[in-house]
Amino acid sequence: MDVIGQGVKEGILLILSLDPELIQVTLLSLQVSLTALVAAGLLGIPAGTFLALKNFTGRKLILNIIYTLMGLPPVLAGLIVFLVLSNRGPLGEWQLLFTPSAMIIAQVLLGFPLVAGLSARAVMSQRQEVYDTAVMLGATRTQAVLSIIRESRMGIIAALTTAMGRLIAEVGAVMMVGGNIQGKTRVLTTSIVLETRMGHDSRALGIGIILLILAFMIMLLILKLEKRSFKDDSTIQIV
Amino acid sequence: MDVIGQGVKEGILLILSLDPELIQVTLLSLQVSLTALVAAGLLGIPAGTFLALKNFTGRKLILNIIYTLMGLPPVLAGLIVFLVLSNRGPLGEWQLLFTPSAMIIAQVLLGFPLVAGLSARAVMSQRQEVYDTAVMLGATRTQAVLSIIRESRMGIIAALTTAMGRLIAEVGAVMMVGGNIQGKTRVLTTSIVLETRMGHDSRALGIGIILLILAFMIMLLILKLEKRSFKDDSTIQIV
Amino acid sequence: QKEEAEPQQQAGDSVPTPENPQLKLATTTSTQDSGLLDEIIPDFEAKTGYKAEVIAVGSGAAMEMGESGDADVLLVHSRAAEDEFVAAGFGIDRHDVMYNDFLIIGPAADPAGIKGGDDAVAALTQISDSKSVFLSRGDDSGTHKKELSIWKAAEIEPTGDWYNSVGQGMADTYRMADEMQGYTLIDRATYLANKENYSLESIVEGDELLFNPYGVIAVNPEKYPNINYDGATAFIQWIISDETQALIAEFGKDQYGQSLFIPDAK
Amino acid sequence: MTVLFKLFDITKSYGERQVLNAEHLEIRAGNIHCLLGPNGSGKTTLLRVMALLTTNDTGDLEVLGEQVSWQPSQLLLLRRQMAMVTQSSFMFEGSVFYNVAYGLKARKKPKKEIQKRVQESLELLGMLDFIDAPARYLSGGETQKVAIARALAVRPRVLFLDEPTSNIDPSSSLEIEQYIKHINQQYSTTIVLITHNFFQARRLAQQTSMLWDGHIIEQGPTRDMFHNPQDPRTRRFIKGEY
Amino acid sequence: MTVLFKLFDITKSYGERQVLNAEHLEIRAGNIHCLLGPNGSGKTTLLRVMALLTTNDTGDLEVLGEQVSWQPSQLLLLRRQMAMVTQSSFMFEGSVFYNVAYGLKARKKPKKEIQKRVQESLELLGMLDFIDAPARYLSGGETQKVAIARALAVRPRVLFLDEPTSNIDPSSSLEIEQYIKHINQQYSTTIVLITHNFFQARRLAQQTSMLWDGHIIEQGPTRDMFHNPQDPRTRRFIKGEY
Ligand SMILES: Nc1ncnc2c1ncn2[C@@H]1O[C@H](COP(=O)(O)OP(=O)(O)OP(=O)(O)O)[C@@H](O)[C@H]1O
Ligand SMILES: Nc1ncnc2c1ncn2[C@@H]1O[C@H](COP(=O)(O)OP(=O)(O)OP(=O)(O)O)[C@@H](O)[C@H]1O
Ligand SMILES: [Mg+2]
Ligand SMILES: [Mg+2]
Repeated sequence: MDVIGQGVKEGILLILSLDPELIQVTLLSLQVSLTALVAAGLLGIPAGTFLALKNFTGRKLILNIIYTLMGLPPVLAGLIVFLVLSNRGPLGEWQLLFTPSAMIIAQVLLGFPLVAGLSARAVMSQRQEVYDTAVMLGATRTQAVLSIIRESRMGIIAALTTAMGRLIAEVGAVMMVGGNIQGKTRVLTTSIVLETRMGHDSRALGIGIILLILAFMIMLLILKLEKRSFKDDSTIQIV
Repeated sequence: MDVIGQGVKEGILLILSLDPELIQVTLLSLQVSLTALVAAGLLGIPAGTFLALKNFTGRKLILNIIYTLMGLPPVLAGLIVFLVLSNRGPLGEWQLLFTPSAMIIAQVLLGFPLVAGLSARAVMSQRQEVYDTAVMLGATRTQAVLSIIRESRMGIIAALTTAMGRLIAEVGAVMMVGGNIQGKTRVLTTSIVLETRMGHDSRALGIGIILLILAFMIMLLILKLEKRSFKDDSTIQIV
Repeated sequence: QKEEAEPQQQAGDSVPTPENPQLKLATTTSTQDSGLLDEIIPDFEAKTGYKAEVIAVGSGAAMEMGESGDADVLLVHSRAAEDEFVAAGFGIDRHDVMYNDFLIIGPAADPAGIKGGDDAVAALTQISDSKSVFLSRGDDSGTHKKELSIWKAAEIEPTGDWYNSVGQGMADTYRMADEMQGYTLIDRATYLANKENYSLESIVEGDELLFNPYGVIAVNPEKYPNINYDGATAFIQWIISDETQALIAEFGKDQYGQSLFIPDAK
Repeated sequence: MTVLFKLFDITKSYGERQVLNAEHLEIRAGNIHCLLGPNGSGKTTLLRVMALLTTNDTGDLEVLGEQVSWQPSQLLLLRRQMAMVTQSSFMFEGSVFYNVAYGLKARKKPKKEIQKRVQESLELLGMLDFIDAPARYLSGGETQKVAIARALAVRPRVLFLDEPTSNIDPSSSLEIEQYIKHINQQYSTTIVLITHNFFQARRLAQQTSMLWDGHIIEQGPTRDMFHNPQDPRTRRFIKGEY
Repeated sequence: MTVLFKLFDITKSYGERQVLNAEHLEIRAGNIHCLLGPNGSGKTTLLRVMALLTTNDTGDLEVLGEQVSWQPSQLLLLRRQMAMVTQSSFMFEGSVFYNVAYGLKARKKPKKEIQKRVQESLELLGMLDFIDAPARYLSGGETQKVAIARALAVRPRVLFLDEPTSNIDPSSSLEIEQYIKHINQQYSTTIVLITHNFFQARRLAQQTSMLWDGHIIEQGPTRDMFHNPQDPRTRRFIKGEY
């Protein structure tokens, strides 16, 4: 059990040491996951909104598939991207395998269903009056839909923080398509796996703590951005 | 690329073969993830609701920590549970390591923050009038809070489907605390990893497809249960 | 694998029923990924009545599990660390079980020009000199330690863009090497099990430096009361028995035309 | 006559702004008591304080003979004797039946009785045809009628009505007024009514309090208030519609 | 006089139930046209069809001289000439300013002009003090006033008012009526008004249509309708309040 205490200590020491390799690994983690998050957000929020609002045959099915893909196993996502980007795969010429780009692609594949599915649910819980009020004030369809998204912010921010958590913590896919190459595609999560495999539990915990601190900071950033646009932060009062 | 086609084929063959080992692995996957999901739901929905509704110092901090823990890396969760359940750990006597119970514990650790965080957000987007109407009709506090949860169903179902997806697809934690023991703790995701390690890509894909079908069915079940209680399924009409 | 489901029936009532039939075996991924354990464990269970729970991790992690008492018996390949483990009192009854060997594999084009050699040190030196892509397990595993010892013998500190430390298991590293068309050090079992899928070829083999002995160790029951020492002993006795050794010698012959492991229990 | 609500120096502020400062108010049992006042004068806030939905910042509050302690058990006990129709009625997701049955279910009434009372209440409001309709699709007036039925179904001792007929057509409105009078006389239900309809106030209320900027500037029997208002602000306010 | 809305045999059903069946209705430019009728008679539905918020099931709809094609571009063009105050006003999350500026921002007006017009509109409704308040915390009447200001800010050619003063106190109500009259006369804004307040209808509307169960059972000049209703149902309905 003292391994945990030692892990916390090791984490602090690791941070203080400013180990250049660790810094590089951390920055790569950030770069990969944030890029994937932004991409998943830019694709997922509109897609989710579209699916929530547009009536067409097959809509239900697509929604259910998206919900299901929220449970896409990272290894499977990794395997699929691997096969596509492999030398023998259709996009083999791009030579993306074992690069950060491949990791980003795999993570977008994982993050997109999360953002789209959760955004769809958030938008679906809105009422008709939002749209009506917007268009009657002269909003274009796009403006009105943006207003619906704005009113759904609670759920959409939840979608983003959830996806952020998933991506920054994810290892199966980045391991497979990134390859955990030291100095090139090694990120925090793959480092943790490597350290546990080597039996360095406290170091693994230490890196894990760094990762959680990072996740915490990104989360605060997202919430800060939210608060800057939405000052009202009231919740139900239980009297 | 034909590996993917072959994977689909293999998946179908695997299902048709009714291989007793695969059935056992599938049932264990179901058992572990569903038990963990139910536990995470039973703990997470009340916890999230509490955090959304109760004002106390430290509430914001706890919420932020929960949001952060949505990004708990499975390997890290696995490592922590491993250390706690290890012979040297505080609960070593229970002899739970490498059993399905250990896997469930680790998955609850992963699922709880997801359910709690997303439920909290869903509840926070509700208005005061829900509570007021409920208590003025004579509801006890508990009944009123249950009504708030009921009105938040869109977000709470989203929380459950998200957690379900996460848990059924998760491999890092179950691998570490379960040990992927054949006939005892091997589940679908750890099988996928093992198959890819043995170079059986198409078999890995096949198992992945089984897993996705499973996730799809659970998801339909959750949505069906939702629909049984909430017939109204209207969304905004875009005219 | 069919017999495995019904060992009791097969052996009739001659199967002993041990007090604590659950035996945790921590081993390296290579014994599992090669299929060896799947092949021979049913025999163990049928003969002794124990149920072997195989946990496949790296040698390092396996010994870590032994140290914390989370496994009862270890089947690993990391000779120096094994001796240390025994010396520290964590393990007892260490026995040699078998060995396999490593090869250096690489692309058919062979940019380092080392094909057909049997001198591992020279081969790595040339790979380094030609800056050909090389993949290292980089995970403190037995294979990784073996690789480092060869670099040491060659008096080279491998660094640079061509040297990729991937921190993954053998099969994953093989897969990556194939994609990157690089060289890597691999154990014969993993190589043979996967070579159908990939294009890399055997480049260097047969150097004595490349031999890889496996040992079996019981975890010291004095450290933790709940260690299944009886089971560990049964396992050790079984695996070094002549019949099992013969089984090991047979394993792989029908599929690959050669055995993957050479038994060497004394 | 028993006094059901006693308020002394009750204040309530949001941020900097004090929106309520009720120096003295008593609501007597069995009365219909009307709260008048311009928009934003604090009528709804006052009602919410009396209904124990909002805590007051300062002052003494006595409800149904008890000093309010804000303990959940006390709140439940007191609230179970009240019901409210809010200014914009919130409907739970579900059918009209679900909504009207809500308070009865909360009180764990037997199924049969719930069925009976829901039907009765809806019948009275002329909304029985809508019993199975989804409550959220009702028209404005229909929603308000269901909200009234929902409050009546629990047979409260005190009924708070916050502009209960603002969206209801005049003839239904008159019927509802009849019914309010009826339960007031028959069951001596105490009623606190907010309305902007002076006719309604005069038809129903025995007592009236006039709010202005959070203060109760005048109160007394409704007749006197309308015939002979003391405060110039009241006079001007009442002239508005005349 | 130009006819801005022409409806022939417009029907609308929800499920089995036909809630609107308007055989013939014309709204003339520059008029204030009142829709009367009991709760659930289809007034709001009719308004929503005219405002192009709901498609009709059958019938011919001509709006501002154009046959409605329900093409987004046409809808935008037509709706940009209208504004609406709905029965229960929805406020966007944000300040009162954000809400009143919404329509102007959608029209990409310059910042200065937005500022000016928002202030003017709020001033008119006596809500300037609330410009920075969160819109969702307003009282019932205040919300309605902001909703009116928000609709006026875009200076519509047609203004739909669905019980716009139901929660507003009588004197503010009168002021707002004055203002409605004023923009009707000054800018010849056409106004379609739903109200349950017969006084208001008589004070404001030149034309009135009476709805009953989705049908328009009577229409004509407001005076005639109130003094000499033809349909017995209208007569009974109007008697309700008298
Ligand atoms: N949660 C809140 N935060 C800030 N201000 C509030 C809040 N609730 C109410 N107010 C303000 O308090 C004042 C009184 O509100 P209240 O709802 O009691 O008015 P009212 O008399 O019921 O008015 P109306 O006739 O318009 O319903 C209003 O000016 C309103 O803006
Ligand atoms: N989305 C809907 N689904 C089903 N029924 C609806 C829907 N919208 C309205 N209705 C029904 O249509 C009828 C007419 O509604 P509408 O809102 O037009 O009435 P209204 O004349 O405006 O009444 P009020 O005076 O109460 O506002 C009502 O009985 C209502 O229940
Ligand atoms: Mg009010
Ligand atoms: Mg209406």
